[in-house]
Amino acid sequence: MTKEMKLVIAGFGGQGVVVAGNILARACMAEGKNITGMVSYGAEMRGGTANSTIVISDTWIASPIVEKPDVAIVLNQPSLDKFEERMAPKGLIVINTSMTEREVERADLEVIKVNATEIAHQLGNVRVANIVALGAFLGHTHILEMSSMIGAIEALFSQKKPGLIEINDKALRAGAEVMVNA
Amino acid sequence: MSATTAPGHTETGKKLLLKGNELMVRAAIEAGCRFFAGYPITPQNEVPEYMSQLMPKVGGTFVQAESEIAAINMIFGASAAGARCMTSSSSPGISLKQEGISYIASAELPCVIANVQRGGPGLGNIRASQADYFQAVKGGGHGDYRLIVLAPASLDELQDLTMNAFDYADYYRNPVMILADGLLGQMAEPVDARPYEPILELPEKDFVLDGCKGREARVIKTLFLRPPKALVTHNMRLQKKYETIASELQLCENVQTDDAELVIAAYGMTARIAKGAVDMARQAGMKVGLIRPITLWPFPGPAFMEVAGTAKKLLVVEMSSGQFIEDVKLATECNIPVEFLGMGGGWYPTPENIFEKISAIYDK
Amino acid sequence: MANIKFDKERCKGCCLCVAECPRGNIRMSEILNKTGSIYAEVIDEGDCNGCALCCQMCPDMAIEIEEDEKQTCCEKGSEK
Amino acid sequence: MEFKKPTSLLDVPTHYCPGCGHGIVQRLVGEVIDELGIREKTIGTAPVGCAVLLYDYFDCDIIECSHGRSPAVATGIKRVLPDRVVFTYQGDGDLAAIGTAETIHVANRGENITIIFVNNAIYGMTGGQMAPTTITGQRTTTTQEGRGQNQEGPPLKVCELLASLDGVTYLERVAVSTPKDIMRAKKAVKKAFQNQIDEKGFSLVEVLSMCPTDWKVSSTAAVDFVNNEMKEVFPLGVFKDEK
Repeated sequence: MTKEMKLVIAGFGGQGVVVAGNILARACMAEGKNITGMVSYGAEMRGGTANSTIVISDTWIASPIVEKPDVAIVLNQPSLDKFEERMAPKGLIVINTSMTEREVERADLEVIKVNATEIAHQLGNVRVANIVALGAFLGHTHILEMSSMIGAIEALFSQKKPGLIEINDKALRAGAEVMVNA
Repeated sequence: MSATTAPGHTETGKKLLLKGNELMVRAAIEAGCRFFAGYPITPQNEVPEYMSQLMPKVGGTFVQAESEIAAINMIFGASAAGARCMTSSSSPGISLKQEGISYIASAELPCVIANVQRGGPGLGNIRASQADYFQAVKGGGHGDYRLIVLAPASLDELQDLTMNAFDYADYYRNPVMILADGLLGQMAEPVDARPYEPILELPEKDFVLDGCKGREARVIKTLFLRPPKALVTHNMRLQKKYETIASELQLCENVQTDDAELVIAAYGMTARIAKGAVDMARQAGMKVGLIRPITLWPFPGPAFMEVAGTAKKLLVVEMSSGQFIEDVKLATECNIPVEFLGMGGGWYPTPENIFEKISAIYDK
Repeated sequence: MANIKFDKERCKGCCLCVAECPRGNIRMSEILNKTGSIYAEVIDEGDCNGCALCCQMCPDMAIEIEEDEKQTCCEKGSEK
Repeated sequence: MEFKKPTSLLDVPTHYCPGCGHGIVQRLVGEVIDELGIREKTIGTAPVGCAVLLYDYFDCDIIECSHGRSPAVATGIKRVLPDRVVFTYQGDGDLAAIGTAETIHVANRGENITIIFVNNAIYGMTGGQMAPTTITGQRTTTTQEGRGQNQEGPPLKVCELLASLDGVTYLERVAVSTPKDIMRAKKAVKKAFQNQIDEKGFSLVEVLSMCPTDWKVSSTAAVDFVNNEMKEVFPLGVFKDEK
């Protein structure tokens, strides 16, 4: 892993970008990495683009702000439009092809395509598309152990929504599978 | 008053991943805060929200006040009644609280006030800002009073300073402001949850209004009409207290200032971001350091004077248009050139911005 | 007869007691007290029945009635 | 019968003008505190206005509040010390103008406190300007032609306003312009304190009172003004009494 990775997860409010960011941050924390996390919404609480930004580093982090992401996980078209141009050179972009209408235009970006919403639908809950996309990202980069992610999922859902642990686990693995098979 | 000052009862020893606003709540409750009144305003909304969840669990009181003005006055009452108490807001809300803060300062009641600053003037925006510096350290309300102003630069420090704030408030019988900003309030990073330990030997609260059973009736007031010099006497005593605080409580961090030719002066989150620029400059072979006041009032003047004696130049960076720089110039008595990188309210610098400025002025 | 006491130094001279006395038994002084005010005084102590309407009305608590064992309580006061 | 100054009041003359009703209202509060035996557990709030020096007259714990904020301060005290008796003593500017929000919300929260609201239809301390309760046609230094000529609106009726709030337990309007009214006022004040002791919730007693100085009339004419003019606009009576 590079010294510092600036990452954004973006989508419609309601697509679970905050939860995805939270799980990723907790998994990093479990592996002893330094992280900072922030969440920002559009002016409207629903329907706009929401994004969760995370800085992951092996050393201390100066700023939690992600202006030029190294990694973007975009779950819908407005987020692709917003973040593609802002990305750092040679960044990695994961796009949810189920909810985006065009190809990535920048030639320098590494692109991972995953039909996350369709996969989530097949698993039985479209709302886990966020975790499918996260799985695809991890299946490609291997920056974290799967067990750390699963631990984070369990920690997050065990108290209030234990019923969601299984489907999130499945979604994570399904996303990672896409990359293995790609 | 054991019911209102008993500390603790939050989980300690765990690694937490909380937003700054939430961590502040946890730290306050851990430190024995048992009364909170506030009003929602972005970007500090997590404070009242989390308070409303945690307070009932420790037998404390959470009140969502009808206004910022009411909230600060509820604090006035709760403090007079002996509780460790706190209110929080963001810039426009703090403006509304100024009246009450002035009264609390004059009445010498302990309390903690958090300002998670956003952009202004007016409604401004909801991003981070440091534009309430003057308001916090020079007194935004009427009269000659001082707040102890603490400026944390990380969540770890936010946890410590929130706990310490209650001790400073009780020890000096003075309101303490935690001057945070939207970035610090909204960001999350891992923090070891630590238990509260008092850092000062705290005095008896002999001012508390709890009914005059077995003692003379007490009065808490801020109007001094008689005799004619009563107010002067009161104010001179306050000033003497402020002098004591100024001599006892100056906190400052120096980062690589010993050999630095250029020293950045910044506080709060800006200082943290500037530290990234210091690293970049050092890697580029430039001798750059950072001086960061942790108490904005009292301002750590001697520490700045020392740096002014060794460095060639200062660079002030602030998320405002030139407020903090005035104290830097006063503290260094203009003995050293001071460059400036300011951001008008509501936007933040990056390590790259600051590095760029360093590169531009380093050899000039 | 009631044991009525006027504290002339507390009196500010508002005259409300004069207007209230059902027996017309209170008058204002012709000289001033230490605060420079005319003050209320009873005309005929023997004629006061202790109804305390003046006490009720006095904003300055300048009129008191001391317990008199011979006097039976007269809660409602006015009796003409 | 015996008539003595209450012991919960300090034995000192007040600074109020001749014929001012504050002295009567304070006496009633003092008598009630004596009779309920609560002096040592009572915390009062002093307002901004003529009654700001309340702590010079009451021999119990008092906190002086900024203008209009007494209900908020009282909330803070009462929530921290629920077994103490907390009362606010406020004038019409304090309670019904600058402190309107605090008044409405303390009532709506049903805070278990007692409010003594002295309505004399004018700003006394500042020299006779219009109050929110100044009656229509009344001349003040800021309504020289009489209230209502310049879009001041009609007087604010606090009891009627608060009666619509479900959080309120007890509201009564009384006066101190006749001995009979004063004795009735005492009963209301006592009930408002007893309600708090019994944890029944929010009680407010509005007291119509005289301000001869700023009304620019004699003390007796001031009494007539309350009896003939104010009672017309502000009818006496119980506006709410939740059991």
